[in-house]
Parts: sequence; structure tokens; C-alpha cells
Amino acid sequence: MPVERKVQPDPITTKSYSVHLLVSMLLLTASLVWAVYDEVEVMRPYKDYQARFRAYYTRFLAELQPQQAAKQQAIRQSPEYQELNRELTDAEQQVMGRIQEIDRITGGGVVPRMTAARNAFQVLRSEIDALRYQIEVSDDDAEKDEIREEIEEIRARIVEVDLPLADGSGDVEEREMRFEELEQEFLSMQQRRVDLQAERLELLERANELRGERDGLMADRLPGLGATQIDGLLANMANFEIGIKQIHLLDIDLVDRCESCHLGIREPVEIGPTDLLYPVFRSHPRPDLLAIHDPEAFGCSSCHNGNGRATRSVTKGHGRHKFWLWPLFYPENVEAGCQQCHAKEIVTPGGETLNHGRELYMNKGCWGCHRFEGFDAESEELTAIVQQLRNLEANRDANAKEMRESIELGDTSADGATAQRYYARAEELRLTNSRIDAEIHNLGVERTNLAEEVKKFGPSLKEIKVKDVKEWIPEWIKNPHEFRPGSKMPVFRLLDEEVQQISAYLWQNALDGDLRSHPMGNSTRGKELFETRGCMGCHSIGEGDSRVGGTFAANLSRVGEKMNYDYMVRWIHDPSEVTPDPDVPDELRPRPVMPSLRLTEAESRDIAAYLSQQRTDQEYPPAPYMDDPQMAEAGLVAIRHYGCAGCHEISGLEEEGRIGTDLTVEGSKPLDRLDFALKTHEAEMEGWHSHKGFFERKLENPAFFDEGKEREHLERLRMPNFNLSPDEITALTTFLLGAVETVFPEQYRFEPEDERAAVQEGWWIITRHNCNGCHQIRPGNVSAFMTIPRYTDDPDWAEQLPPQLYTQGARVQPEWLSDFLHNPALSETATNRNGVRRYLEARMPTFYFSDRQVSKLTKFFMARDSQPVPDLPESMEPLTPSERAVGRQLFTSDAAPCLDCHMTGIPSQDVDATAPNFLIAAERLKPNWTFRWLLEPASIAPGTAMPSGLFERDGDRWVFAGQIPAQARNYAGDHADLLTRYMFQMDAAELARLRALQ
Amino acid sequence: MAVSKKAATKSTPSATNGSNGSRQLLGLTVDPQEIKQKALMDLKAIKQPTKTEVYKSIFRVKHDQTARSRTLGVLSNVFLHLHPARVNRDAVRFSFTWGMGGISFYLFWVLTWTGVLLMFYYHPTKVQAFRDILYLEHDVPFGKLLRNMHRWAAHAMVLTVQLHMFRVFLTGSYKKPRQFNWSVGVILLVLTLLLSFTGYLLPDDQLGFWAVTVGTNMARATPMLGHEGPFGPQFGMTPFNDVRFALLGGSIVDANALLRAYIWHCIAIPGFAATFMIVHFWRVRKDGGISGPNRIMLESEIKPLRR
Amino acid sequence: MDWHQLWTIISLPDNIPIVGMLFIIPFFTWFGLRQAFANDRLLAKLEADPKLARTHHRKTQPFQKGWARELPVWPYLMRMEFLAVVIVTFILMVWSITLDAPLEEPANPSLTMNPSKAPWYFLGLQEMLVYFDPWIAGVVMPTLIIIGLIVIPYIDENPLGNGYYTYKQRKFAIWTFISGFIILWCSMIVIGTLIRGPGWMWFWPGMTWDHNRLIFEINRDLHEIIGITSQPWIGIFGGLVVGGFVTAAGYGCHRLIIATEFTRKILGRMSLLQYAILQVLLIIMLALPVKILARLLFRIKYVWVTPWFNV
Amino acid sequence: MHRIVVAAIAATATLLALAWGCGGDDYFEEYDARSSGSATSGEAGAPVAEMVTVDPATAVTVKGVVTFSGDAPRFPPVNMSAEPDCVRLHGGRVPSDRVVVNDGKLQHVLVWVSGGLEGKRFPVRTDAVNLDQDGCIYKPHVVAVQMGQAINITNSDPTTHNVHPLPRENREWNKSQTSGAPAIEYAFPRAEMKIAVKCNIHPWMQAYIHVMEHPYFAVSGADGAFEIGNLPPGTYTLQAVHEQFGEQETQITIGASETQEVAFAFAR
Repeated sequence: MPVERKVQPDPITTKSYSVHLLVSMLLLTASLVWAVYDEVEVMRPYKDYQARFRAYYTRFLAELQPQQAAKQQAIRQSPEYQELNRELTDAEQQVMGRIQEIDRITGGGVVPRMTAARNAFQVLRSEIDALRYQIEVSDDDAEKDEIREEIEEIRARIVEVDLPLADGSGDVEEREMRFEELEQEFLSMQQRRVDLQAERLELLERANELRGERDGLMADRLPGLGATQIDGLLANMANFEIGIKQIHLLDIDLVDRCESCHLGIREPVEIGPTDLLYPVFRSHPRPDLLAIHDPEAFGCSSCHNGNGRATRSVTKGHGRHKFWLWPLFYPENVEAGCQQCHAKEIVTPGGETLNHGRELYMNKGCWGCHRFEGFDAESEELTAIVQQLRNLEANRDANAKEMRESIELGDTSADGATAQRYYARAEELRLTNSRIDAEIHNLGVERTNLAEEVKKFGPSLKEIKVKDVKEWIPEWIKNPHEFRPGSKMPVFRLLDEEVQQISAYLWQNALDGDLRSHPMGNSTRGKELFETRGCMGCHSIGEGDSRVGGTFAANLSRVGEKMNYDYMVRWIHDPSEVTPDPDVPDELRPRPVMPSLRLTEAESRDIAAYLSQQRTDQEYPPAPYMDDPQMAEAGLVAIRHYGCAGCHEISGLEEEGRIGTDLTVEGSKPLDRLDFALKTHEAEMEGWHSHKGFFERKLENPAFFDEGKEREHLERLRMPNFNLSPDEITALTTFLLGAVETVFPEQYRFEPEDERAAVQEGWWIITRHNCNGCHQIRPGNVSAFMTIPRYTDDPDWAEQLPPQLYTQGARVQPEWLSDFLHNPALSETATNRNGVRRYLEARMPTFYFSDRQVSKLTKFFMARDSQPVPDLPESMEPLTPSERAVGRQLFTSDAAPCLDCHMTGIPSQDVDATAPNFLIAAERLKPNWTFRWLLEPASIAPGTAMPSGLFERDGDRWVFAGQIPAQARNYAGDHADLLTRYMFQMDAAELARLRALQ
Repeated sequence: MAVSKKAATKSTPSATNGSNGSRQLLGLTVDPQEIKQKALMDLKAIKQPTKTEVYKSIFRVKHDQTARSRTLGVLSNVFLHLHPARVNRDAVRFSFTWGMGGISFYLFWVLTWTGVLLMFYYHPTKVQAFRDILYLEHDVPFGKLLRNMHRWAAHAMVLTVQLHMFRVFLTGSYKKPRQFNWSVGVILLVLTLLLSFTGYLLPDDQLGFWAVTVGTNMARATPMLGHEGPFGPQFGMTPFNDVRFALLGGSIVDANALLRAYIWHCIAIPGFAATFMIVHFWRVRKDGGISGPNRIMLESEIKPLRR
Repeated sequence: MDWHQLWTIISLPDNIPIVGMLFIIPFFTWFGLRQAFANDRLLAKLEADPKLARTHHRKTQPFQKGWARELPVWPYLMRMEFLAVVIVTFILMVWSITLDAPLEEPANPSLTMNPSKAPWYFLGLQEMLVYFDPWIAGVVMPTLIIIGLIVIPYIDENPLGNGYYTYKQRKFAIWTFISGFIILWCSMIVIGTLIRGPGWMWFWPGMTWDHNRLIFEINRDLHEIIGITSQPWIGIFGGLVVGGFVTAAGYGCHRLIIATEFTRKILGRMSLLQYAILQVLLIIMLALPVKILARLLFRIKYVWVTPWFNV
Repeated sequence: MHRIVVAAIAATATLLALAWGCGGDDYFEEYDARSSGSATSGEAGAPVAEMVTVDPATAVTVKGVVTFSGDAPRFPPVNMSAEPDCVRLHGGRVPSDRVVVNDGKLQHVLVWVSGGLEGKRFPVRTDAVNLDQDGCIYKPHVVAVQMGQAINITNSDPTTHNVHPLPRENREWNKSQTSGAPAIEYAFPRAEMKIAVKCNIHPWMQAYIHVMEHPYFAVSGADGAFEIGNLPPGTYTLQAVHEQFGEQETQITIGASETQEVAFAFAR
């Protein structure tokens, strides 16, 4: 290009980058500042929480303080307090002079004198000690002697000491003393000081006692904290340091910083959800649980889950994000956490939702299809024992063989010593086998027990031919909840033809049997018996709002439509009587869950008559297909597919296993293994892609995750619908959420080996047999009986409620209880009655317990009240004749007419009785419990008819509160104790005398 | 040597002076005038810190504007040890270089430092590894920042290395005389990827675990050396002696794999990478700086090939 | 359309580099080629004007007479480096403050992740697993990539375009590299990241990653389609097909190599060994898209089945 | 070079946007937003009842008579034979006190204001109500008290009784009271209708205690009359409750200082 262009300045060398540099440096600096801010503030949001907490809590306490101070002031004004205070002042005044003197002598005389003597003494002693050491290390005897002399010289040396006088006058005496004298002086002054202090303490004893009493009165009367305590809390807040608050459990390396934000959790003041404006600051809503699970020992996330380490944000801390495997439990499921350690129990005190869930798992029969460790443990134990027996027998046979061989070898060995060795071996084996025999015997007993205990959840379907109305069966199978809303039999998703096939199989494979035919009973009497004998502890009648009775067993509102009258009579009369089954030997016959109420045949007929009337006039279409063998054949497939044999005894399917998943650790199953199917995306978007979301939806509608799926009928989800209520779903979800593989080592888990294990085991039996249906076993328990209008509305009937079992273990003797559980009639002949409370209409039924179960139950009651098993009876002083007379008078006094309520054995009188007979007291009750019972029955059995306040305190004994009978006035002993002894030594003759006196 | 000798001779008189002074001190006679003078000298020295021996020993001597002193300046400048004194103007132009090589090096440097800091908090054991990451995330001051920086710098480095290579290719900079340096660069790319890959496993979470599982599963199929590869079984390969076993220290990704990944990640590969980087940079210098110096060449100017 | 899914994938912190790649690679491709074209224009001018060519400074654009050809490192290079360091540090800081490095559940060998993906830069290789047996995709391919990259300077006998951007003088090399780097490497990574979902199935952007998705896909070996059922005929047939491909591809590549006078000239400078290596690499590179298309379009699983290996 | 700075800033902006997308959570802001939203949507917690003082000048009175028509169910006379001491106190048969009708007037009916006083609190009555055990019968058979108001339970019999209220909501207790023992004074802290009181020693003895939230109630006397006074004017629901015959309700509106007559008629 010819045209010469003007050279432009070089852009690289001429351009300045100052602006770029400046801008980017500024940006970098800003990012550094940001990083620091991020680190210091954003990453540590708890600082804001703590600053707020300090402000809010200080304000809260400042408001609370004057209130509490006012309350305290009011208490101080109370005459009792004033009186104590005055006494205290007096007591203090009395000794004040001497106390002051002691203090003066000690401080001004004894201690200075002691110190002076000690100082001088110590100088000499150190010198001596140093010389002694020289002796010890010296090899030269001459030198040793020399040094010893030196020591003697020191000992003899006279030292001048200024000793203050011991009387506290402050004067000083000048003394010349030797080593021993100094030591003596020092020791004597030491002793003097001790003596003076002891005297001082003794003088103040009364005052201190009174002060304790006064402060105790304050603590006793003051609800919440005292003003000074609150001042202390305020001071804590004033010195509050912002920083991570953490609990670190070294052995499991658990770090929980929950309290960095939840600052009020462990405060001694109760802080409500909004007391500090935000619920995050509330105190723990269950301080009782916190008290037994000290956070310093258990942490927080061990129960609640969440990421205890994370303090960056709520989401991180609560672990509610995809990658944290242990997200915080929601409040309604919080009890799920209990199972980390309380996995072996069916009842965990304090975990009501969880217990409800477990109870549902047991009593809705979930375990029929889904194994869960602990549920139906008997059948597993049985299998294990059978295996064990086989092994033992094999061992025994092998030993026997070896024994024969040893003997043979011994017989043929060359020398005697060798032969002896062989014979000894044979002998040892023989002994081993005899031990094995004993073991086999014990296991055999165990096996018998277990065989009695193993039972399926639902009724045996082998009986349906004799039991049920044929045409009713398909209708029932089709939709049990239509016939009986809320029934435990769930609704399967069956095709009509499957219903027919299943009915056909069941019908054709049921047992044929003859039933004794019964005349129709009196249904009016039957109704009364049904409502009062105890049937309603488990069964209910009426549907919807008018439903009355327990939920443990079937609702009988339409039972008349389905069941044969004759069968009903047999069943009510004796549930253990079954149609003979040629395939099953008698000892393997399953025992029914339904107990016997020991009804007479007439009573059974009456009840059956009443129940037969419980029906609507629905017609059932004929079902000829039920006799078609082809249908039955197809039915077998369906029955297998739906797992009917999981809950029912069905001919030909005795060995069938469970069809569902094992749920023992379902809560820790990886989320990806829960099949959300087509709902996955929806779940993720709506935020329920979690165990909780899965369980809740699955329980609400087991077919939920089939929705939208294109599947063959038999490929669809098999779980039937139980039509659970929202509460039940929450309870079961809680239970399943907590069903996890525990991450805690053994020392954390509640797997006691002492008597508490007996409590754990007992609850399983109690839940399985619905003892709660009639008895209150835990305070707050509402038994089914307590919901029946008759018992709630009429105070007379309220007295007819079955007894509470709160302190049963302390009350009765274990041997007696065991007998009673075996046979509640307490008699081999008069079985149609209650053994103890014959006046009760309701009857303690005879359960088909195995020996093992009875023993477990007995241990349960004993363990709950910390009673020793076996029980060694207390020795009881025999009554002197005069004591007997006093006892008699007290027993029959107008003020305590014991025999007005207690049974006496006279039928006419026992009609009105509301308490047991004294004659069985000695073998049944425990004296110490009886003594406490007499004093304050209401604290042992709230609501009891036995009145409180029969005795009043007089010095260190209890005396009768009413008009004291003449002879008793001179009796110096304890009246309640006397009455107890009298009661325990009562016999029929004595009782007759009392009756006469009455 | 010559310099130190000179210094030694210079210092001799002052040393004798000092010994004179000390003799006076022993005699307890103090000359206030002399002490004052010495104090003044010290003060003067403080006023001109650049003149002190301490300063000079650290920052070298300020040179006069002579050719010799300039040479000394170049020789003693730390930056000019890494770069030549002058570079082709294109090497300064960002649009030409994209700066990716330098950025890659800088990122490597960042990774080294953050990595070293992370090593303080990390134990390559199955029990502790994951916990340590949580610890870093929640406890260690700036721990989250540290880990994030390490991770993102690693990702960025994989990108910048690739871009660097892309640029080198587009400018034909691998051509004579830089063929070998390109090969070194390729090896550095491989090392970069391996560094990142070995680091992936270290948090011991699902992400890393399965990424490494997938990655190492391919090794099963190595021909002849993997038990699932062609001719592998014929060579007697089983899951317990093949190349994958060697990589993982076991037949599954477990504690040994973690430890191996750790050692490869922290010691072996960085060592190789550093070595190759040194070679790479040295070759850049020796090959005449970055490729910019070459004139553009016309087709007509191609010289015939001489073999 | 489920854009939430796409957002979930894109916003995954670990996928940021891929998202960045989507922008950065095209940008730099454009950025480099723009300079190449500018230089090409200069080259064209010089070629047209031999006189100017003799006197021209021969520096790449933009350069003007009078400017220093070399600059002191201090301050001109140092300041650039410093600026780069500052900006990179800044970006890294902001990136690290705002985005957390991923940390998922603790490793659990019994719980397979679906999809379980390799680190993003290996996703190209993982994607290859769909089309090839692991020994090819996981071992042979990477090895060949490395070897191929290393030998580039030794087989590229084109003396032009050394040290400056140019397209015109290196069409063949640039096309080969771009197709290898961008089409085969980067796009495979993008597919592996954004497109491959659970079960390594193909999900278009906007489709939900449904774990339950089922697709009917039967891949058959080529010999099955043809109807050959017994060894050794299967092996022989496969060998023939592969051999056929190699012949055809080699022929095609050769046609490309001798496409213009310039390329023929370059060919003339190459030794037989260089040519052979070039051909092998080109044929293998070409085999990738061919096999991918054969799989995607014709559902062909293996072409060559032998008792020892399958291709 | 500008481009780089621009690119850096753009990258920063992108990252910031991403960071915002991943957003942190501020508990306090969220909680405030949530609770302020819910506060307007509905009052969840029950408001604290206000203490009302009645102006005697405008106070009104409701009074009336409870009548009964038809055949009153006959209850068998009380059988005290189990306790000769009790029999001795009566000169013959003791009629049941479950239903007492005198000339068509029904005794032992609780009349109370069941509606119209919601959300109001009234001072607790300071007078004690007596419940006497006299002749082995509770006198009166029906007692009404305000919650917190004391009941004095006395024993005028020569025999020991035990006093055993069976509440459902209040705490349950059971105390024996010997002849001539001091009165048991007890105030039920919670409102609850129809608390049965029993003596377990003498199972025929029964009384009912009604514990009311406010002081506006009365129990009809032997003449069936009742009177509720010192009521602020307004519209109320009045309910009459009898142990056997259930409940009746009526609406009334009374202006200031008025006295209104209300009649309840039970029938069988």
C-alpha cells in the first residue's frame, strides 16, 4: 500500500491498565470481605439466635422475677413460714453468744498458736529429714552414727518461740521449747480447733434443721423457681457468651449442636412455644423424658435425628435434605426415635403414639404378612428350639457311638493304663449325654409351651363349614368392611371370580363336624350377660357413633347373619373346643386368643341367642360355585397369592410363609428402595419423597403406588386396605419410621437383663391378650369397660369396673398370682365364678396361657413393683389375745365397718359386697402392701371404693381416726399394723365371730 | 568467593575497634562521647533503611545504571527467572494467548495450597473420611471455602487445560521446534484428569464412590490385563489379580482404594505433574518462548523437505 | 415439559463446568477462528502482492510498523499475569462462597446410584460404553486419544501456520481437531451430563428423569440381521465387514488427504510411517460416529463377534 | 481487556443468581411471615375471658317453676337393712329421692344459663354450699356450685360415711367421715355437670353435684321454684336438667332491671 499511514501508538505499551487493576483489585478485596462475612455471619446463623435469645429470655425472666418474688413473699407472710422463721431466729439467738466466743477463740487464739508452733516445728523437722536422707544414702556406719548424733542434737535444741495465747486474748507468750514439745503443742492446738468446730456445729444443729425446714416449706409451696434462682439465670444471661453450644459423646462420636439455636431446651424455667416469641426457644416439652435421658449422656439427635453437627442453616441442621439419611422427625412422629434404643418393647412408657403404632401392628395383624422382630416371636423360637433339639439329639447319638467305640478300644487295649483312659473317656461321654438328656427335656417343655403360644392372627378357616353361613362367605371376602366397618380383616383388591374361587377352596377344604344342637336361649338375659360378663372388654356392638365396647375383637353388630347358633353356643361356652381335625394332633391344636368366661351352658345359650338377633335382613345370593372343585383349585392359587394363610389356618397351607417384606428395619431402608413408582416425581416436587411420605400414603391407600400403572391383575400390589384412621396412620408411620438398625452401641440400648426385662416381656403378652380391655394397668389407661355407658353413667356400675392393676405386684404374692392366672375361679369345682371378687358381674376369664406365659406375667407384675421373685414372706408377729380383742373391736367399729363392704362368705350379704373376702388375704396379699393400703387406698388405686383417711398420725404410730373403741384406747401399738396382722391371721371361725359381733 | 574475601578484609579494622571498646568497658571507664556517636550512627542508619546491611542482604543491592548492574538486576529478579527479560509482543496479548496456560498453572498452585490445608483435616480412612468432610463443612474456620475452592479450582483447571490445548492447536504452536513440548502437554492433561479423578473418591460419599466404581470398572475390561477384557481370562486374570485390583488395592472400592486414591492424589500425581510442568516451562524457554515469534509464512515460501 | 428437571440438572454444582463449557467452548472457537480469518485475509493480501510480502513485517494482525516486536516482561507481561491471577482468584472466591461442593450420602456399596455417573470429564468415555464394549471405550479409546494427541506434531508435516492463527493454511488439521475435540469429546460430555438419565436412558431436555421409564430397545448383532448363525462364519463375516469399513474409510480419508494441490504437497512431505499412523487414527476416529449412528439408527449392537472380543 | 472484566462481572452475576436460587433460610423472617399470615386467617387460641362486674342497678332476675305432668316413675323405697343404725333413724320406709314431685312441681332440677355468657368470667361465690349426710341420705340430693366455690360436707349421722365423688373431669377422691367428724370442705376447680357422689359403705346413698363456670344457676326446691338473680341484661339460653328426665332449653331476652318468669314443664 503506497499511502504511508501514520504510525499509531502501540496499544500495549501505551495503554494503562490501572483502571482494570484497580477494579479487579477492588473486586477481589470485596470478595475477601465477603468470604470473611460469609464465614463469620452467614455460616454461623446461631449467633443471631443467641443474641435474640439473650434479649428475649432476659426480658422474660425480668418479667417473671417479680411475680415469683411476690409469690415467695406471700409464702413468707404465711403463718407457717413466719412461725418457722421465728423459731429459727430464736434458736439462733440462743446459741449466738457461744458461737461468737468460739469464733473468737479459734480465730484469735487457737489457730495463730497452732501456726506459730507448726512453723517452728517444721523448720526443725526439715532439718532432721534432710539428715535422715543422708543416713539412708550413706555407706559408712561411722558417718551414720555421726549424723544420728547430729539429729539428737537438733531434737534437744531449745528454740525460742512467740506463742499467742490460746484464749483469743491476743496476748503472746515467749517460750523456749524443744522439738517434741513443739510437736505436742501443734497437735494439741489442732485437736482443740477440731473440738471447737464440732461444738459449733452441734450448737447450730437445731437452727440448721429449722432453716432446712423453712426453706423446704418455701420450695414445697412455690410453683417454679425462686426469685434468687431467677436472679441467677439473669446473671447467666448477662454473662452469656455467644458461641457454639455442643454436646459431644466421645464413645459414639456424636456431636450435637442443637442447643446453639434451641437455647431454651434445658432451661429450668418452663418456656412455652411463644413465650420467647419464637418456638425455637421453647423449653423441652417433655422434661420428664429429658430427666431420664440426660442430654449430656444421650445427645439430641440420637432421639430426634437430624444433623447435630450442622449449624449452617435450619435445613442442614435438621437434615431435611436429600443427602442426609437421618432427617429430623416431624413432631407427630417424634416418638419414632425411641426405638433406637427401645426396640425390644411393645410398650415404652411415655411413647403413647409409638405404643399405639405397635399395638396396631400387633392387633391389626400386620405381622401376618410382614415379619417384624419380636412380633410372633414364638413361632420363630419354636423353629429354633426344634432345630436345637435336632442338634442335641445328633450330638447324643454321636456321643453314644464314640462311647461304644471307646469301651471297645479299652476292652482290646494292651495295657491297663490305656484301657483306663478309654474307659474314662467313655464315662465322660456318658455323663455328657445325661446332661444332654436333661437339656432335651427342658427344651421339650419349652417346645410344648411355645406350641401352645403360637397362634395365627385370624380365626381358623378350617371351621367355616360348621361355623358360618355358606352364602355369607363370598360377600365377606369381597369387602369385609362393608359388612363390618373397621374390621381387622382388610379389603383385598379381588376380582369377583377370585372371591368365588377363594370361597370355594375354603368351603371345600373346611372340616366337617357335628355340632350339638341347642335350644334357643333367653336373649334378654343374654344381652345383660353380654354387657356385664366382660364380652365387651374386647367385642363391640353397634356401628358408627352408637358403637359400644372394645375394639380388640370383632364388632358383633351383624354376627347373627353369619354364624350358626349352635356353633356360637359352643364357642362362647368353651372356645378351646374345636371340630376334630384328623391332620392335627391334639397337642398341636392352636389355642384360641378368645378366653373362656367360664359360663354355664345356659348362659352361653342366652348370649348366643342375643347375638343371633344381631342382624339385618340382608339376603345373600346362593353360591353354588362353592361346591365346584375346579373353582377350588383356582382358589388355592389366589389364596397363596394374597397370603391368606399368613393370618388364617387353612387346610393344605399350614406351611405357608409370609408374603410381605420384613419390616424390622424398614425405617433405615434406603429411600431408593421404597418403590414410589410413578409417584416419584410428584413426591419429589411436593416434598414427600421421604420414608414418612411413603409410609403415610401406603397406609392410607395401599394401592396408591399402583396408580397409573398398567399391570396384570396379579402383578399389582397385594397389600389390602385396612381403612385406617389418620391417627392410626400417624401411629403406624411413627412405628415404622423408628424401625431402624440402631447406630448405638449396646450400652445405650434399653435391653435390661434384670427385672425390667420381665416388664418388657410382660407387655407383649398383655397387648396380645388385651388385658387393657378390662383392667387399667398404667395410669391414664382407659379400658374398654370404662367407655361403656352403663359404667360411665351409673355410679353403682362404676363400682363394678374390673380392678386396677397398678400395684398388683406389691399387692399379691407371686405364687398366688400364678395360680390365679391359671385358674381365676380359684377352685376346681366352683368354676362358674370369680375367685376373688365374686360380687363383680364381670368375670376374669380363663385365658389359654402356657405355663411360660403365666410365669412371665407373674414376673411382670412383680418386676413392675420391684418385688422379689420368689417372694419370701415376711415374718409376722402372732397376735396376743388382747391384741386380737382390739383388732376385733376396730374391725367392727361403727367408724370402720369393714364387713359392710367386704365379702363374708354369706351369699345374702355378699350380694351387696364391693370388696374381697378377708379369708383369702393371707395367701393372696402382702402385709406391707396391705398396711399401706389401709392408710391411703386412693394413692394405690385411684377411684377405689375403699375410703381414705381411716387412720391419723399420732407421734410415730397410726391410730384409728374414728371413735376409738374402749379396749383400743389403751393399746400403745400401731393400729394399722395391728389391723394388718389381724387380717392376715384371720380364719373362718374368727370371721364368723366378727359377723356375730356386727 | 572474591566478594566474601573482600568483606572479610573490610571488617577486620572495625573488629579491632570493637575489641578496643570492649577493653575499655572491662576497665569500667566509659567514654560518653563515643557512645553518643555510635547512637547517632545507628539513628542515621534507621533513617535510611535501604542502606542497611539487613536490607541489602534481603533485597540485593540497588545497582547503578550500567550494563553490568542491569545484568545483575535481571539475574537477581525472581520473576525474570521464570520469564525471559523480553517476550514477543503476542505473548502479552490476551487475545492471542487466552492466558489459559498461565491460569492453569495458577490454578495448580491454588490447588496445591488448598490441598495442603485440606490435608491437615483429612484422614483417608473409611471411618473418618466422610466425617472429616462434615467437619470441614461445619467446624473448620473457612473449611467450607477451602473445600469449595479446591473442588472448583480443580474443575476449572480441567477446563483451562483443555482450552490451553485448543489454543495451542489453533495457533499451530505444536509445530517444530515445539513437538516435544506438546507431548509433555498431553501428558500434563492426562495427569490433570487423573488428579481430579483420584480426588473424586476422597470425600467417600455416594457421588465419589459410584463415579470411581464406574471409572474403575472399565479397567476390568483392559485387554489382557483385566478379567473381563479380551484375552484377559486367557492370561489368567481374575477379579483378584487384574489391573483393577491393582488400582483399587482390592476387588471393590473400599478402604484400600481410598488410601490409594489419597496417596496418588496427594503425592504421586502432583509430583509427576510438577516434574512435567518444570519440563514444560523449561521447554517453553528453550524453544524460544511461546509460539509468537514465528513470522507468518506463505505457501510459496515452503522450503523443500530435507531428510 | 418438565423444565424443573432441566434446572435440577443444570443447577447441580458439579455440573457448572459443563454448563460453562456450553458457552466457553463456542466462544473460544469463535474467538480463535476470528483471528484466523483476519490473518487469512492478510495472507491473501501478501500472496497477491509479492512485493509487499518481501517488505512486510510478517507479524500477525494487529500489528503496525514501528511497534516493538518484543516487549519487556516487566511490566507488560507481569501486569497481565497479575491481572489474570487477581480475576481468577476473584471468580474462584465468589464461586466458592456461593456454591457448595457436593456431598452426598456416605458411600454405600449396596445402594447403587441411578444414574451413577463418572466425573464430568469422563462422561464422554462413559457415553462410549453404550456403543462399545468396555475394553474399547474404557481402555483402547483413551489410550488412542492420548497417543493420537501426542503424535499430532510428528505426523503434521504442514510447515505453515506455525505460531499464528490461520484457517486457510491448515484446513485439514483444524477440521480434524475440531471434529475430534468439539464433536466427539465435548458433545459426548454434554450428552452424558444433560441427556443421560436413570438407567443411562436418553432423556431429552425437558423430560422428567423417570426411574421407572421403560423403553423397548432390542439391539442386534449385524450377523443376526444378516442371518448368519454359527461360528466361525460369524467371526469371518464380522472381520470382512470391519475390513470393508477400514478399506472404505481409508479410501475416503485418502481422497480427503489428496483433495487439493496443497494437501497433496503436504502428503509428499510425509513418510510412509507418518501416513500410516495418520490413516489408522483417522479411520478409528471415523469409526466412532459410524458405530454411534449404526447403533442409534439401525440398532446394531456388534458388528464383529468373536469368541474373544466383540466390536 | 474490557471484555475480560465484563466477562468476570457477568460470571459473578451468574454465580450470584445461582446462589440466590439455592437460597439460605432465615428462620425468624419465615416464622414472622407465617404467623402474621395465620393471625389474620383465624384466631386459633381461645381469647382470655374477661372478668365481668355486674351493675346491680341494671341486674335482672329470672325465676320460675318447674312442673311435671304424667306418671312419675316409681322407685322402690330405699333399703337400709344392711345398716341397722340407719334404719333406726327413720320411722319406717324411706322414699327414694331420685324423683320428687310435689303437686306437679318437680324438685331437684338444675336450671342454669347455658348460653349467652361465653367469654365472660364472674367472681367466685364466697358462700359455701352444704351437703349433709343425714339419715343415711344426702341432703339435698342435688347441689350446684360455681367452680372454686366451697362445698361443706357434713355427717349428722351416728355412723361413719365415706364421701366419694365420681367426677369425669375433676380429680376423684374418697374420704371417710366418722360420726361427728369436722366438715369436709372441698371446692371443685373445674366446671363439670352431674358429678355423682357415693357412700361406698351405704351403697344406696347418692347425690349429684353440678359445678358451673358462672354463678347463674339454681336448683328447684320442693315447690319446683327457682330463681337466678344478679344477671346482666341480655339474651340467654336457659337449660333445665333433671337426673331422670334429661334436659330442656329455652331462649330468653331480658332488658335492664327486669324480672322474667320462665316455666319448664317435664312430662312422662
